[in-house]
Amino acid sequence: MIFSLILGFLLLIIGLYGMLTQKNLIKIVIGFSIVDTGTHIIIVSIGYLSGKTAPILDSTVDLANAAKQVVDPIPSALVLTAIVIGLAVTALMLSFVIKLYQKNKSLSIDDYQELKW
Amino acid sequence: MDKKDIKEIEKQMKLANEGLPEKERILFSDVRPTTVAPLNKYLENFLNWARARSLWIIGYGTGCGAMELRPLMTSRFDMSRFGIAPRPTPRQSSVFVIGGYASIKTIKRIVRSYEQMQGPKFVIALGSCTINGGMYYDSYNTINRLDYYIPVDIYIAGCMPRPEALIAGFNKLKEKIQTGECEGMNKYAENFDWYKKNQKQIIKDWNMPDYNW
Amino acid sequence: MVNPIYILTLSLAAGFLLTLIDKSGRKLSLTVFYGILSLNVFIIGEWFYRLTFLNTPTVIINTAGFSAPLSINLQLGMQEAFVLLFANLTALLSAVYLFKKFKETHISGLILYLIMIVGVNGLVMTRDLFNMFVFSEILSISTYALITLTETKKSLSAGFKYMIAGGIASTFFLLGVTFIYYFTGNLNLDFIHLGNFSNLGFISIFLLAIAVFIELKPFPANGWALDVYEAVDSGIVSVIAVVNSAAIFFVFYKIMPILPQNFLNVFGIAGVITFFFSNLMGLKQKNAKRLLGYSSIGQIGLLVASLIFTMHLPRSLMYLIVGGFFFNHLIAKAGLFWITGIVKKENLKDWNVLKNNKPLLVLFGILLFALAGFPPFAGFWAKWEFVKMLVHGKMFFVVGTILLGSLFEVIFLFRWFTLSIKGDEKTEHKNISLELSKMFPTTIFAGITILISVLIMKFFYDFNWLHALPVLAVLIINVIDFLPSKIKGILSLAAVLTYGYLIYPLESNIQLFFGIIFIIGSAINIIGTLNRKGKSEGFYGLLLMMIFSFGNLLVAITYLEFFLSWEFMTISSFLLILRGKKAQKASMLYLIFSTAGAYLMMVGFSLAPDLVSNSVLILSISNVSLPIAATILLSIGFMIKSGSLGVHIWLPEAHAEAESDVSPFISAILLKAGVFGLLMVGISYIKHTPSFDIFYWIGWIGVLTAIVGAFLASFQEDAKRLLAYSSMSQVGYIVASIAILSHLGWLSAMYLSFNHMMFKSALFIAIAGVYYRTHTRTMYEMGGLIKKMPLSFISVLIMIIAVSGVPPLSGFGAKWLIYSSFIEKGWYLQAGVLFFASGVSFLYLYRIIHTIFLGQLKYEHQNVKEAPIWFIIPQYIFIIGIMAISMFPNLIIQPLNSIAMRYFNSSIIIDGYTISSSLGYWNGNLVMYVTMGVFVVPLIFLMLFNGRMQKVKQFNIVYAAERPESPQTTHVAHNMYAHYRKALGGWGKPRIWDFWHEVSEWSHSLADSIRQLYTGNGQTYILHIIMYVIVIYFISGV
Amino acid sequence: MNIWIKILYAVISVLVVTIYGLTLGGIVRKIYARVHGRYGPSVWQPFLDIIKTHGKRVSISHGYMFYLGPIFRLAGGLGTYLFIPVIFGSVVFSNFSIAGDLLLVMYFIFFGQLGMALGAGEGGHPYSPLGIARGLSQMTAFEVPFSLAVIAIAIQYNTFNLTTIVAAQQGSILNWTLFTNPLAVVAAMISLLGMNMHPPFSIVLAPQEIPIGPPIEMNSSFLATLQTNRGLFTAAKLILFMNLFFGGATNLPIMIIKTFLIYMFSVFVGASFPRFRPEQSMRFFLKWPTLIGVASIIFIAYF
Repeated sequence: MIFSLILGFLLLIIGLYGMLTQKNLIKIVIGFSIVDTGTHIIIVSIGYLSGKTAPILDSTVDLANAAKQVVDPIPSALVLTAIVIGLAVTALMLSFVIKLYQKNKSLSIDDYQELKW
Repeated sequence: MDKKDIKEIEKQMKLANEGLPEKERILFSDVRPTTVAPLNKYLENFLNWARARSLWIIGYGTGCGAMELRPLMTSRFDMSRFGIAPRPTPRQSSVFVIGGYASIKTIKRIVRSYEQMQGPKFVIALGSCTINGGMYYDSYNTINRLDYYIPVDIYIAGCMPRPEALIAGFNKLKEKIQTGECEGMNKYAENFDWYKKNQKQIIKDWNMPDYNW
Repeated sequence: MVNPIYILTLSLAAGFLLTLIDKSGRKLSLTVFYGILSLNVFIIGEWFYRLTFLNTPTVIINTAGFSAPLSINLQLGMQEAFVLLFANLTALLSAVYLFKKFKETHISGLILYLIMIVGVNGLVMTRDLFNMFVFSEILSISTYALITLTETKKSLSAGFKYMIAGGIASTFFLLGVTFIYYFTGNLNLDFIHLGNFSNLGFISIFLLAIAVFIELKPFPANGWALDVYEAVDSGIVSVIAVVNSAAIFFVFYKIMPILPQNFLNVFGIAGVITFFFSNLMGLKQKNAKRLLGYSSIGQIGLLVASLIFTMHLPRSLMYLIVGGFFFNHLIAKAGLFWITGIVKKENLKDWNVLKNNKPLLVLFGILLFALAGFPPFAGFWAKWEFVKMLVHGKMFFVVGTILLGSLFEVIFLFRWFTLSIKGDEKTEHKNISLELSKMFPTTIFAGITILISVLIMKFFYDFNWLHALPVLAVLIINVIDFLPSKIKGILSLAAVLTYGYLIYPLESNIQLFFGIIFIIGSAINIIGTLNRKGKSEGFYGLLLMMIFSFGNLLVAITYLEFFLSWEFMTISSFLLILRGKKAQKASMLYLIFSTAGAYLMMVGFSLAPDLVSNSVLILSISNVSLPIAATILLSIGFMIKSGSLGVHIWLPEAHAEAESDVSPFISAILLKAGVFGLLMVGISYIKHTPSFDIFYWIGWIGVLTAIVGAFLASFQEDAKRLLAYSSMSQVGYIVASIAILSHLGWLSAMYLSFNHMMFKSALFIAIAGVYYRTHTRTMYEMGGLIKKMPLSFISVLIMIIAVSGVPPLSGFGAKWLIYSSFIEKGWYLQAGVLFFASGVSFLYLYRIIHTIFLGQLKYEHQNVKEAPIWFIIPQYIFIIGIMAISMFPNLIIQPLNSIAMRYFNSSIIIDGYTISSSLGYWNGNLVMYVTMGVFVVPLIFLMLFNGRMQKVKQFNIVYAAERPESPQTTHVAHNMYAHYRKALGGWGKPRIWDFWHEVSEWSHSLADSIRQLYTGNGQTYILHIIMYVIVIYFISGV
Repeated sequence: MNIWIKILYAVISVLVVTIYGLTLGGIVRKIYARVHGRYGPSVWQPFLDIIKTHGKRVSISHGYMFYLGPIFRLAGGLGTYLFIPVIFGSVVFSNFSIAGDLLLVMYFIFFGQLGMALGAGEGGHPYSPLGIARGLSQMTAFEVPFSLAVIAIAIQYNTFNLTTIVAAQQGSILNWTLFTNPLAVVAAMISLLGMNMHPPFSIVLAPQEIPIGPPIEMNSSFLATLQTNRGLFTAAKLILFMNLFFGGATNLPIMIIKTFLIYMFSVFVGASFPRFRPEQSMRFFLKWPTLIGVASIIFIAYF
C-alpha cells in the first residue's frame, strides 16, 4: 500500500514537472495524463487493505462479517469514475490542441500568450 | 425744423472717421468737438488765476528743444516754484510744450495728444523750427509752421531757447491766461475743419479718428 | 410541487435527446431547450417560494432508496433554492442572450449548455463530496467545450489554460476527497466533523478546501480566469463568471463547516488580498471584458471574505451582507458582460458609442452603480453592514484593505463609465444594433437589481419614505422626460418648494438654517436653469435627487440614513458634473475624492457609539461621545466635501467643468453639506471633548485652505475655476471658524455660510450668463462687457464687494465676526493668516470683474446682449438678500445667535443695530447710512460741478500718443499677477496637485508591475497555482 | 445727540482734516524739493491744482463705472476718516466712530481702493490694470505686517475699540504703544511706507514705468476728486496710526504735530530710496516686517 502510494505521488510529481517544463502542448497533455494516473493510483492504494479479499459477496466471504473481510469497495468505485472523467478531460484537451494546431500551426505553448496582464 | 432735420444735422455733425477701417470705427468716438463758453466774469477770472498758477506740462519731448526742459525741471532753474509740474498723461495736463522741430511723424502724435488734453489747454512752441521751419525749413520731413496744425499760444524763439527764455515764455503764458486770452481750445473747435484739412494734407497714413477724444 | 430531482434529470434527459430532436429542425430543439430551462426556473422558483415564505422544511432527496451516508443525498434548503433560482435564472437569460448563436451553431452547443446546468444544479444540491467532484467535472468539461463555440485563437488558448488549471485544481480536489474518505470513512458532508481528523487528516481537508478555493480564482493564482473572461464570447463568459462562480462559491459555503478556523482565517485574508490586488491591477486595464474579469475576481474574493468573517453574525445580517454582495456582484457582472457583447468594443476608449444610445446607457449605468456598491443597490447595504461588523471586530487592517480596493474598483469602473459618456469625440459613431434577445436579459437584470434594492430598503431597514425620494425623483422625471425643459424646471421648482414645506416642521433652528441654505438656495438657483433649451434629458431628475438628498441630510435620524443621503448626494452631483462638456476628468476626480471621503465616513460612523435618542442626527449626536478616530475620519470625510487644503484638487475641476448653471449648486450649496457635517462632528465634540485637540488642527487646515485657495484663485485664467478656488478659500474660513468651537466662531461660520451661499450662487450664475453669451470661460478672451451686460456687471460688483468683506455690505459682518472670534479664542497667528487671505482675495475679485467686464471689449463681443432674464432674476433675488442683511444685520445675526447659544454661552450683545463682542462693536445699519452719505455727497457734487462731459469709446485712450492696435493687445488680463507669482517663487508651485498626481502615477505603476505576473503563459499559471497551494499550506499551519 | 448736529460736526471735521491733509501734501512737495536742492512749489500748490482741475471746462468719461470710480475713492477716504475717532475726548472730532471699531476702519480703506480700481479699469487703458495689479498685490503684502501689528494691539489692549485703545495710552508718554509694544510699531511703520506709496514702494504710480498707473485716464473733476481724497485719506491713515501707536491726540495741534512727524518718517525714507520692482516690494513685506509682526504677537501673547 505504501509503495503504491509513493508511486502514485511520484507519478503525480513527474506529471506536474512535465507540465511545467515541456513547451509542447501534447507533452503537457501527457503530463496531465500522468498526474491523473498518479492520482488514480493513490486513490486505489488507500482503499487496499492487505490480506483481504475483493469486495464481492460470494462464497468466500462470510456474509455476517463481510465488512471485515473485504477491502473497501468505495475507492475502487471512485477511481472508476475518476478514470472516466480523466479520460474525458484528456480527450477534450487533445481536441483543443488539435484545434489550436489547425488554427495556428504551432504546438508550442509559448505561441499562445498574447492574452496577458 | 422737424425732428428729421435735426437728426440729419446731427448726422452731419458726426465725424466721418474715414481714415479708419470699417470695423474699427465703432471703437472710436465720432463726436465733433464743440466750443465751450467761459463762465461768468468773476468766476472765470478766479479760475484763470488758478490755471495760471498750476501749469501741468505734458511730458512729451517732441523735438530737440525738449532738451532744454530738463534743466528747467531740476534744481538750477526749478520750474516747480512757478507752479509748473510735469504730468505723464495728456488727460491731466494743461500745457503742451512743443520742443522744437516737428517731423511729420511727430505732428501726428502732437495732434493726437493735443486733442486728448482737456480744455482749457495751452500750447508753447519752442525754437525757430516751430515758427518757420528754422534750419529745417526745406526739409521734406518737417513742418514749417506749427499753428497751421494746432493753435499755439506762445512761441519762444531761439535755437534752442535757453531755460531762462523758457521761463520768460511761461511767464508770458501766465499773463495771457490770466487776462483770458488763451482760448486755443475754442479756436481749435471753431476752425476744426481748417485744422483737419491742414493736418491731413501732410499726414498721409491717417489711421486714427478725425478727433481723438 | 415537483420533486427537485427533476431539474437534474430533465436537463440530462433533454441533453441526450436533443441530438435526435434536432433531426426534425432547430426550431423544435430550441423550443425544448428553452422549455427545459424555463421549467427549471419554474420548479426551483416554486421551491424557493415554499421554502422561504411558507416555511416548508428543507428537502432531503435520497437516491437509490437509501438514506445518507449509504447513498448520495441531495439537499434543497432555502439557501440552495436561492442560489439555484439565481443560477437557473441567469442560465435561462444567458441562453436567451445566446439565442442567435444557438440558432446557428451545432446542436452540441445546446447539449453542452444543458449539461452544464446539470452540473451547476447538482453541485449546489449534493451533499456528497465525491458526487461534488463528479458534478464539478461535468460542469467544467461542459464549460471547456462551450468555450470552443467561439473558435478564435484567443478563446482556444484561454480555454486550454483554463483546462490545465481546472485539471490541477480537480486533482487536488480528488486527492482531498480520497484522503477525507481515508481518514473518516465517509464522504457525506453531514457526517464529517472536524473532530474526526488527526493532524495528518487536516492535509486532506486542506487539499479539498484549497481546490475549491483555487476554483474561486484567488490572487495571484488566477491568470487563467482572466484570459477566459477576456477571450470568450460574452454570453458564455457571463455564465462562467456568474453561474459557475455562484455554484463553486456555494460549494465553498457547504464545506466551510468542516474547515478549521485557521484555514478560514487564511482564506478570508486571501480573499481580501485578492479583492485588493485585482482591483489595483484593474486600474491599468483598457480592455472592457478583462476589466470586468478583474472586477469579478475581486468581488469573488470579497464574497469569500465576507462569508468567512460574518459566519458568527445573526443569520439575517449575514444574509444581508453575503447575499447582498453575492447578488449585487453576480447580477451586475452578468449584465455588464452582456452589455460588452452588445457594444462589441474592446478598448474602453471606444465605448463612447454608448453616448448616443440612451436605453443601453441607462442599463449600463444602473449595473455599474450596482457593481460599485452605491446606494440604493444591494452592495451598498452589504458594504455598510460589513464594514460596521469588521470595525466592531477591530479588524481595521481588513477594513482598510477592502475600502482601498473598493476605491480602486470605483476608479476603474467609473473611468469606464465616464469614458463611455464623455469619451473622445474623434472616434466614429456607428449605432449599436440593439437585438431584443440581448437587451431583454440585460433589462431584466437591471430591473432585478432595482427591485432588490427596493426590497432591502423597505423590509430590512424600513426607512422614512423621504429617503427614497431622491431615487423616486429620478424615476419620475425620467418618465416625463419628453416634456420641454422649462416645464420640467418649473415642476422641479414646485417639487423643491413642496419638499421644503413637507420637511418644514423641523426639530431645531440649526436644521432650519441649513434648510434655508439647501432648499431655498436651491430653489432660487433652479430659476437659473430655466434658461435651458430643448429637453435637457435627465437633468432635472439628477438635480432633484441632489436637492432632496441635501434636505434628507437634515432629517436623517440614524447614521445610515445620513450616510445614505450623503451617497445619494455624491452620486447625483457626480452625474450632474459629468453632464459638462469636458467633464470626464473632472467628474472622475470628484468621484474619487468623494468616494474616499465616504469610505472614511463609513468607518467613522461604524466607530461611533450607538445613538441613544430618537431625534434627528444633528441633535442626537450631541449625546454621543465620538471616539477620536471617528472624529478624525468623519472630519476628513466632511472636509473632503468642503474642499479643504490637501484634498481640494477635485474642487476647481468639478466646479469649472460642470455645466454653468450647475456650478452654483455645486459651489454654493454642495460645499455647505460638508460644513453641515463638520458642524455635526463639532456638536458632539464640544459635549465630549477628547484629550487630543483635533479641532485645533482642523482650524489650521481651514486657515491654510483660505490662504492657498485665495492665491490659487488669483492665478487662474478660467472664470469658473477662479470662482471655484474662491469657494475653497471661503469655505476654508468657515471650516476654521467652526474649529474655533466658540459661540462667536460658530456664529461667524454660519453667517459666512449663508452669505457665501448667496454671493457665490449669484457670481456663478452671472458667469453662466456671460458664458451663455460669449461661449468662453477664459477671462482674457473677454473684456469690456460692462457696456453690453450692465445688469450682470452690477450684480458681480455687489457680490465681489460682499465677498471681499468691504463695508457696508454683509461680507464685512463675516470678517468682523471671524476676526473677533479668532482673537477671542487666542488664535492670533491664524487670524494673521486670515487677514492675509482676505487681502489676497482682492486680487482674484478684481481680476474676475476687470478681465470680464472692464477694459477693452473684443470685436467678437460687440454684439452680445445682456444675459437672459432667467439668469438675471436669481442674481437680483440674491442681491436683495445681501442688501437686506447688510442693511439690517439683525435679521440674520439674531437667529444665528440663538442657534449658537444652544451650544455655547452667548458672547455678543445685540443692542439695537449695534452688535458688540468682548473685543469690539459694529453697527451695520449706521455704517450703511454713513456710506450712503459719503457716497452720495461727492456724487451730487460731481454731477453739479463737472464741466461738459463727453462719453467716449473704448479706444479713446491716451496710448503714448499712439492709437491702440487691437482690443486683444490692449486688454490687460492674461497672467495678470505675474509679478506676484515671481515674488512667491517656489511657494507658488502646485505641490498638492503634484502630490496627488504622483500618488496616481505610483499606484498605476504598481498595478502595472504587479500584473506582469500574468505572463500569458499557461505553464506560469500552473506554477502560480502550485506555489499558491504551497504558500497557503505553510501559512495555514496545518 | 441730534443727528444734524452730528452731521455738522462731521462736516467740520472733514473740512479741517482735508485742508490739513492737502497742506501736508504741499509741505511734502516742498521738502522733496529741498532734498533735491530746489526751491519748490508753494505750500498751497495742491489747492491751486485742485481748483484748476475742477475748473476744466470739458471732461471725458468712459462709462458709468469710470464716473463712479473717483466717487468711490473719495467715499472710501471720507468713510475711513469718519469711522476714526480723531481727537480723544473731542465731541466734534469723534466722528461716527460709534458705527464700528478698528476692523471697520481697516476694511473701509479697501472700499475706495476697490471702487477706484474698478473705475480705472473701465478706462480701458492698459496701464490702469497694470498699476492696479501692482497696487493690489503690494497691498496684500503690506497688509500682513500691519494686520499682525493690529492683532498684537488687540491682544495687548484686549479690544478693537479705537477709543479704548487711545484711552489706554493716555497719561504718560511711556503708555504709548510705541513703548509698550515696540515690535508691533516697527512692523506697522514699515507697512505704512507701503501704504503711503512713497519710494521704494511707489510701484503703483511709477511715473517712469507705467505713467501714473491707475488714474491715467482720469481728468478734470474726476482727477480733482482723487486729489481731494489724497489729502483726506493720507491724513486719515496718519490719524489711525497715531491713535494706534502714538497715544492719540487730545487736541488739534497735538494731532497735527504727531501726524506730521509720522508722515515725515515715510517722506524721509521716500526721499532717499529708489524704487523697488513689484516682486521685490512684495517679498520685502512678506519677509522681515512679517517676521517682526509675528514676533510682536508672540512677544505680547506669550511673555
